[in-house]
Amino acid sequence: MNGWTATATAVLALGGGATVWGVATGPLGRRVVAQNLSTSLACPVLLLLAQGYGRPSYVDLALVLALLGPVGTLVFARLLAEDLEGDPPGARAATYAVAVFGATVVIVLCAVAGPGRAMVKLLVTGALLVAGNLVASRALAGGFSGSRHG
Amino acid sequence: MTRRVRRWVLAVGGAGLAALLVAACPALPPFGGATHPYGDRVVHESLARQTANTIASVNFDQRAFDTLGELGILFASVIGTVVLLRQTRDERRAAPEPAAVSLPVRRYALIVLPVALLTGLYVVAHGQLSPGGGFQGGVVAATALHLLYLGADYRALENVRPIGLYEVGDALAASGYLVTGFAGLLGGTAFLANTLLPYGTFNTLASGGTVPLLNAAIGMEVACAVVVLLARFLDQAVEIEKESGS
Amino acid sequence: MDDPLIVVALLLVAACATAAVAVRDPERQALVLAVLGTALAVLFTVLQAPDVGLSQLAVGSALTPLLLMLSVRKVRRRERGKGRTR
Amino acid sequence: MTPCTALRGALEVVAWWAVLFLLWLVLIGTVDTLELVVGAAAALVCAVAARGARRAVGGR
Repeated sequence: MNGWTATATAVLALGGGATVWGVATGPLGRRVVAQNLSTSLACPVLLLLAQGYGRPSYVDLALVLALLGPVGTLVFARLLAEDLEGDPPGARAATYAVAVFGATVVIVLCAVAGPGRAMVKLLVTGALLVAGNLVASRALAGGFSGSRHG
Repeated sequence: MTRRVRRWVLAVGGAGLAALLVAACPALPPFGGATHPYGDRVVHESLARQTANTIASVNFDQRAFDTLGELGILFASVIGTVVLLRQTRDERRAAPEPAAVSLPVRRYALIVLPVALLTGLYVVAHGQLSPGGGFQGGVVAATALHLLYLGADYRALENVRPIGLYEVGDALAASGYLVTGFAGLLGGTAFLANTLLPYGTFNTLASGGTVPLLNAAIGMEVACAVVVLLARFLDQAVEIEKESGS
Repeated sequence: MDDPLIVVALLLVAACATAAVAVRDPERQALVLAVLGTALAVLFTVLQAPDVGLSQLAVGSALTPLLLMLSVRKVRRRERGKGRTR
Repeated sequence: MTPCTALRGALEVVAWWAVLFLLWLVLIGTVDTLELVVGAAAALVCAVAARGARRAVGGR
């Protein structure tokens, strides 16, 4: 139970609990943002676990989640476009906070990993994670304006 | 059978099941204990055949016949979907309108599509070395293709994805898996036996005898099957409409 | 042993699964199922089963929501069409 | 397909191929000839897919 897994536990308890509560209750706009935040939080947790368990092969899971998490949110943004026009999702602060948190976790892990292929892999995962999070929240806020049948 | 009676029957059945489960739990080995009889044998067998990822060794070497069953299940379910979601006589196919997608989303989709496709192929190729395998990589690669539908619209996706090719690819990959199995028979050992190819050196791409081949066959089969599956769902949701224009 | 981590992951999956059952509207349920998929993937990773976790991630994060939402859209369009022609 | 657009198309595929091959090198653990061959082939497939996708989206 080293420091990494302890941090992962804390993030999972707080962040995970908040996102599950956010996605299960409240208006549709907030639920969709909670879904986006859940993947953007789970990716750093997986990175922390990969470091905590000392298994670099777990970074592949975080990489796939960084790639497919935002795709899932894009699916909801596109197919719920008509319903989301009623109440555009806000929660900008939460999205940026999670994006900053993800970036710091990646930077810390890069510092620990030291220069090399592992560090570049972490940077790629971090870049995909933050870009995906922001683009997905941008899509939620009205990226698919004209898609009646699209 | 009023609702109240039905609820009582459910409660009684549930209580019985709960009692049996609780009775069975103490007999289980302790959670996270050190004795793993199956695990030790499987790891020993997988290391004997130079396969680094034990799960891939179980999937494609020791229990390759079960994976043949899973492959058949996926193949049959996709055929079922294709038959059920076909365009019937009283339906017509309307061309999908181009959707207005904001620039950052479209640019993101066009950049992430090849990266996700490459990651999918990486997960398939390194199935027997790191966590992953044909199934996971195939789904990632297939989902990557559909970023085009999310980043632009269905017309763009249809131009890029000739559905006939994927149906043929699905069938080819499934038969590829079978042919690799029969090669074992022809080689004088059992069906799907991993005795033909050399096991190679540990933790390299060519290690594990026929495991990488079966992995690649499953990867291609799953990717093509998921593309065909999603194509039918997208056709129904976006294109096919009742004559009355619903 | 990292028991707290396993307990938190299990509780998260239990809460999310209950929410998935409690939510009745199919669109909202698809959202909760997506979050449940992610929670399950984390649980499998915590229990040292990365292959299963990767399968859950690959299927549960983008494929299942897409299938569910396309089905919901098809059913909604059929209802809207029937309403208009009547 | 005037020669100019064909050349631009080919350049784009080569550019995508180089980027994706580098990404493949980052992803893999041990580097040996077979990994490089498989990586080159996979990167080429993805580069062609990337160009096809960009052309399919077109000027919209």
